[in-house]
Amino acid sequence: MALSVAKAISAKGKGFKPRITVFHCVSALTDASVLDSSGCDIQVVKMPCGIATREVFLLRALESGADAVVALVCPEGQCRHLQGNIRAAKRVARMKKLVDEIGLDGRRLNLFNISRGDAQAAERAIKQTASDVASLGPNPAA
Amino acid sequence: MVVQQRIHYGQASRLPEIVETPSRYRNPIGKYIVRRSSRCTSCGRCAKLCPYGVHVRYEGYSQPLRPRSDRCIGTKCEANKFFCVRNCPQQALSVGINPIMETLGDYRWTPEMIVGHWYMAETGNLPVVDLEYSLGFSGGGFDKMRFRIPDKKDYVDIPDVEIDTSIDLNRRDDGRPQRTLSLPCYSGGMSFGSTALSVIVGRARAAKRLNTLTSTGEGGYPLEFVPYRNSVITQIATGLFGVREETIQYAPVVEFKYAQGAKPGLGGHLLGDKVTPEVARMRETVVGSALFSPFPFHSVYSVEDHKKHIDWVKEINPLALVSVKVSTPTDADMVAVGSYYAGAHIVHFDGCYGGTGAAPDIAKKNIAMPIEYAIPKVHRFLIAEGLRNKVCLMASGGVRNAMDVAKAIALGADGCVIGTADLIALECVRCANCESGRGCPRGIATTDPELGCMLTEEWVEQRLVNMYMAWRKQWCELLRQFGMKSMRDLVGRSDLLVHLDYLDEDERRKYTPAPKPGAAL
Amino acid sequence: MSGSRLQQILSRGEFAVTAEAGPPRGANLEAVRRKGALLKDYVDAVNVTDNQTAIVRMCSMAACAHLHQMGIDPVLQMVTRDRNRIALQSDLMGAYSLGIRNVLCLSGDHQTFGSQPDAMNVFDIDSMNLAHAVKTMRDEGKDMSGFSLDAAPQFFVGAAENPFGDPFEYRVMRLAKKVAAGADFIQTQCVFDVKRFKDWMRQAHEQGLTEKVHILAGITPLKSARMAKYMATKVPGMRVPEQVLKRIEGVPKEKAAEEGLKMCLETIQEVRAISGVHGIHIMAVEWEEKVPELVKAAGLYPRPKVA
Amino acid sequence: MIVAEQKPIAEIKDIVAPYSRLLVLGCGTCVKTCFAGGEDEVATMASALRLAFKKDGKSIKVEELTVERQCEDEFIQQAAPCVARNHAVLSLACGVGVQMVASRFTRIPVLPGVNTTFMGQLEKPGLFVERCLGCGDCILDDFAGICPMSRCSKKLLNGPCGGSQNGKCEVSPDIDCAWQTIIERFKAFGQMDRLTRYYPPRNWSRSYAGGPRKLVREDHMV
Amino acid sequence: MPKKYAIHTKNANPRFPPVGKYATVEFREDCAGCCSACVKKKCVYGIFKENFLHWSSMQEPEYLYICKGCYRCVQDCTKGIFSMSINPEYRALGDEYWDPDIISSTWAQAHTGRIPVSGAGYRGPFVGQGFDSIWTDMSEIVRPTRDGIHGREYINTTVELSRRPTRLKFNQDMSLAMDLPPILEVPLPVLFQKPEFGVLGEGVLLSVLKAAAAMGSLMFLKPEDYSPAVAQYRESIVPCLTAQDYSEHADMIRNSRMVELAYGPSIEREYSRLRSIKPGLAIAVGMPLDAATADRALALAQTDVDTIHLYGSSHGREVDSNAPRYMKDMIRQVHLKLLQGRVRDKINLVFSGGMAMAEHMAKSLICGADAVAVDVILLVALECRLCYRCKENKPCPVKLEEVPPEWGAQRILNLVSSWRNQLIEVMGAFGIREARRVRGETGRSLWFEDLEKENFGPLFGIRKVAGIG
Repeated sequence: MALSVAKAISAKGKGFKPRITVFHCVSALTDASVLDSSGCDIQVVKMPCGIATREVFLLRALESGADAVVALVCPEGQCRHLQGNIRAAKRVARMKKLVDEIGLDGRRLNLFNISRGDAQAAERAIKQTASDVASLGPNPAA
Repeated sequence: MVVQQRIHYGQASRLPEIVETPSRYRNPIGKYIVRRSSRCTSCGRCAKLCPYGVHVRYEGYSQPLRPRSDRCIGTKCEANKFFCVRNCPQQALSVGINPIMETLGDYRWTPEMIVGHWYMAETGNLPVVDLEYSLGFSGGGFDKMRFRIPDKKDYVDIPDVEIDTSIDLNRRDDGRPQRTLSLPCYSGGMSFGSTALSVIVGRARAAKRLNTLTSTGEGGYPLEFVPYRNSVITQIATGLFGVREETIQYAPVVEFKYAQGAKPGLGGHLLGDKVTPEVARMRETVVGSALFSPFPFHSVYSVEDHKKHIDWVKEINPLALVSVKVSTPTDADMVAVGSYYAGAHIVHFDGCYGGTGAAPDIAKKNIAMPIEYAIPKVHRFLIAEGLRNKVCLMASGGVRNAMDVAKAIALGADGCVIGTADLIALECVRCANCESGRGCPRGIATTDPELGCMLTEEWVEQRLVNMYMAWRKQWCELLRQFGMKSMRDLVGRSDLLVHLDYLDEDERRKYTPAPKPGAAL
Repeated sequence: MSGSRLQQILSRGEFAVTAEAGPPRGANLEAVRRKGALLKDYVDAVNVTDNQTAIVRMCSMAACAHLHQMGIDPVLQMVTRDRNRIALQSDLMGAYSLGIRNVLCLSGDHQTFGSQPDAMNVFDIDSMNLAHAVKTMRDEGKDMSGFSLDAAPQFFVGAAENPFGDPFEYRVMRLAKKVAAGADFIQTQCVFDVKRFKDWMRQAHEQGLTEKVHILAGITPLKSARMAKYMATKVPGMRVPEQVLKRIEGVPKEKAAEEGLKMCLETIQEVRAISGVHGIHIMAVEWEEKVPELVKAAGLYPRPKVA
Repeated sequence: MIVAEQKPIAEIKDIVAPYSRLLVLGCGTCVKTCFAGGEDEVATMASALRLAFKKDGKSIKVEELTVERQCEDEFIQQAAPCVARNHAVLSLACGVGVQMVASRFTRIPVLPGVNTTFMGQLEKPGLFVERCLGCGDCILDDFAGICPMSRCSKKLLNGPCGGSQNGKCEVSPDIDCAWQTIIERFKAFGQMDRLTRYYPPRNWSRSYAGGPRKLVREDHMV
Repeated sequence: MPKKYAIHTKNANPRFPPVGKYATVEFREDCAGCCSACVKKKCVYGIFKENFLHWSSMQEPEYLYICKGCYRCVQDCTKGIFSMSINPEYRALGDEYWDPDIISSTWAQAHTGRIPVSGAGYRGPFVGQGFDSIWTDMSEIVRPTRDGIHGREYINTTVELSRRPTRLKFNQDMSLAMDLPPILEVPLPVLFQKPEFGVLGEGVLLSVLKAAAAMGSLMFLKPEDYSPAVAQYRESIVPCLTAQDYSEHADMIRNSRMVELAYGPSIEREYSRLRSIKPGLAIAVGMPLDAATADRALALAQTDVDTIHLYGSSHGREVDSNAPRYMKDMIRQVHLKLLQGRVRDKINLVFSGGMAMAEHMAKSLICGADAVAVDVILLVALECRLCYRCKENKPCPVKLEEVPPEWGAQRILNLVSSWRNQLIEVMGAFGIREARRVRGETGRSLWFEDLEKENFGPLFGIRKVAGIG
């Protein structure tokens, strides 16, 4: 515990580059390369629909070292599978709570609705997450 | 054996009965999806409103069933008063294009064409859902051809039963019986071994009811065919599997298969997995060992050799007609003439792009010429040789739907031989996995004891009857538009066809553009 | 402190004698009074059973109240089988108001052994929970929900313990748990197997439990060989050694009762000698008339006076 | 179906804390249907535990496995090799499954990861409701197919209490008054006269009140 | 007849889960958990079982490599919780030329060594660009007058890379009156060269060389890639040198059977000096495939160079052009030029660039090539996904830098074996037993433009759409 806190503090000091895993529906974000300029270490997982955001994927992403996980799905009413994005949102919410409960801070897990190809919204989502993570420090379970 | 009568639907006004034959699967795939959310309070309003049966609620059952999305006519229903999405008091319903359409089908058999044919096979009618079931994405051939916009004056308003869609198979005037089919098409060979017994027997039963034919393929002649033998062509292929004196004597038509469009120059290949004890018995071979049909006929190296074969068959069965099935080489026209002189009644050209149980991809893609080129080529040459009226020209290999058949006929064929469409009617999804392991996961192209029991002969028969009856409706409407009463009048009427690539821009705009993959999504 | 006579006797370090009296299967007040009169001067307190063996009888609280009126210190037996925590707590308060000062917390025999096996049981809480609840009421003035009571009942809390049940290694652990939960005194199951009882007492002593709780050894006079046999085979958790059975079977039938009392007296003497045993609890099942005789014979009469 | 819900992760963390090699064992039947212990939940649980311990700098090896049913030997057996290489099993099955696994693997602690809640039905997606107590003596025929044992808060057998209002139970407006439903159904069948019958006290001896139950089928014992 | 040539194939399992075409989309919240009836358990291909095992890797959470898209799970699920999608990762594979289907099919060939076989007819467009506008005429069987090959008899795929004397001279005593230079043959018309990009560590190079050695083929390699480990395969290496630097690599030349010189002015002057280093050395000249190629080739054919190696672009096109022509047209142009110059038999032509499928090889031969050289496809055989991340110095998702040569060589052998078997299928159907005879055999092919003109022209008039439309 003490070790991870120390890690977090030292990292905060030294402009740490957050590692963010982005799960995105290909209908929401068509080209993930727009996120390259965010200054974060981005790992992208393309999904055919927001509903492919399985709960365990979010956790596995944290396990494999992500400091934050972001799901980008279509706005409500625009899902190709009609309810995929709504369900994704609920899954993320549930996992946020779980992540909170295990003490990792649910703010590491976020879902954003992005209109098709709205790259700027996607960038904003990443920036917001990045700034959240900056205050949280690196994933202590990484 | 008696000389067969000339009967066809134009004269005998009785068409085979259409019986609704639903999908074997719980969840039929349609163009649209409808979802009900947990906001639903089971009020049952949608079930009362929907005239298409998307929302079903059993009498006395307190909940509507899961929506039958395949019946939904889609977002265009918005214009209707009964549009369920708007009428739901809880806003619990949503409708959209089914994204699964993107995964289904391919350039040639598009998702809408597949779904449309499922619908026809189920109902015997043309789909009410907006589906483009006559044109594919292939970007050439039939998919670029259209029938000319007809002159409204030409329309003849006569009922379907009065329209003649029949063809004659014997045009040689050689004393052999006439055989008139009620439809301008018959079913292509699918062998016992490659395809489930229930499928091939079901096809024979459908052929009998439709007064047309099906073919044994090269897998032998199962006894189950005997009751329908008047509708079953015996195929003689290089493997000679199951070819015996009596199976030739059973047949109204005997077909020499020199080549198959999808794999010409390559013998048939049945993988070991599919050689079950039944198949082995039928083909007189060993269980579990792969079977290659040799190529070519080792006794045929010349037109003279070929004639010898035909004479032999004619001797064994004096009433049989003879068909010669070949692929479409550069010199297809010469082959046709050669076949005629050797004594064939039917010359059957199988173009590339046709279906097959299994073939190397390199062969399927590159083989010979598409049937769209071969038909006018052969038709023209036969006319020049003065032989066009002496031979029945059948086309196959990529003839997918009723309009393809009509186009092929307008290009110069007398009729078409249909394979893949039959399987689509039986809910084939074209996963192309016919050959591997246990074979078809849908239970069609398999002899696996478990998978092969997924469908019954009755179901197969009725689905096929339904589909062909739906096709006939399309043909009848087409003929009426051009003021024709018989399919025979359409033969060689290529003047009624246009090809989009040969039109000027403004002219082209008048016709349905070639659909593009994923356009709906 | 409570007005419990039993408590005063025990806290003075005197050897206590209690006896059990079953209420009648009916509303007969006279039956209660008769038993009370029988026992009044010979014992320090009288336990009134609570629908013992799940046979419906007059309620223990009412019977206790009648005995109290007669000047007897009653021990209210209370089982968790029939009442949930709400009823139990409310009954405790009522009992106290009626002058009852001792309560023995029990789980109770399962209803299948009784006259109405179809009944639903409650077992909302167990005897340990009950002892703890009574103690909390007394020491903290709160009910189980934590509500501060207006005048909390000040009970002397008892619990039962069976040194003869299995697994034997657990019996002392269980005693310790009960003591920790709040038991001030323990009345044990009938002692026939003195050796086993001694062993148990030794372990209790080793763990310092005898310092914390008053242990009253359960004593039952055997009336007949049949009763001995019944005790040995039918009563769960009871242990009747072979030689005891042989001894009572060895005398003629008409002499059996006499022999039983003799054996009983021997047992009393033996347990009195065990350090940590602070009294005896006589369970003369429907044979209460013999209690005075027994007490006298054991040299425990007269009973000490209390203020 | 037996309905269960996952225990809070904090509680599970405490339960499994002493062990450094853990098998999270799922059950592919009831608890899968109620999203408490199928493959997906096993994966999520395992992942969450790894994260939770890693965060605290503690290393724990968590293995995942889901068998078809934890209440049948045939399926439990499949888990044997996997159980053998772990120090404890966190079973996400119902109480029956946990105990069955525990009874089969005598030398390894088997810990519960879910709270077994009730026997119920899936009313609609995401809503599970209790429908049966397993009382051992079914009387649904007398109550129009509605169980007053499991659905009336007071287990009343002789008609609704006075607390029912607008068809809802006095305990909570979320609970339908079972008696209202019973009455409506009888009305629909035209059997209102059945409601007038005095119903005697239940025989609870066949339910859990009679002690742990056993069903013996002599014809299946040789 | 020469000893029957065979490439030994053996399953070489992928090191990383291959990107599958389909992804299941699952509305798990609606799951009825119907147990034994669950479609997940009934999947004929076991995709759900397999898929679960793969969850530990976050790279591809939902790969369905083995899913064949039979829709049984979609259609049979009691609750209808399944839908399918094309895996977006699959869609993103490669580019418009190296499309996902090519990559996926190559992986399967490199994995198993089996030729791609499927049912249900051809699924692609009517016609395509470049090679896709040629159909081969595999209808030998229906024209029995030609020299058929009978059954599955031996088909020779050997081609030569060295110059053949056009005629022999004899002395009076009938002994040979000339020196016969050694003939350099490769047992199949496929050579290897180093791709232009990719994680090209020693593992990759050794894999290719090991495969080349095992099958008797050659690899074109620049001297900078020479290392002691590489050098053990010197027999299989064609050093690519220039007129300026070859003298520095005399050792290399002595160890090689053929050397390639980069095209340059007056290059023919260097041949004799080269051959003086190693007599009998076969010489190839490498040059880009551009507008000037045909003329240069004609000129070179007059010299005593053995082979011309023509480098097209990695997308199978002409280089250095604003409107690059397709490989098929380029090959045809060079071939016809040499034919017209009556020198076609004097020289061998090897074409490279964008050779992605077995049919490209076969069609190149038909158009007039003697052999082809492959590059990018070798990486694909080693699981490369053509994500081009390496061009940006990002880590390779399939760790090409760690390819074990043993495994890599087997993958390549499997792929080449599959290509060869496909060539044999095609040649069998052509009725041609010698790969050399396929060269320029356009009679065994049908060309889109010709077919349209010949068959549709009389019906529809003049095509208004340029190209394939």
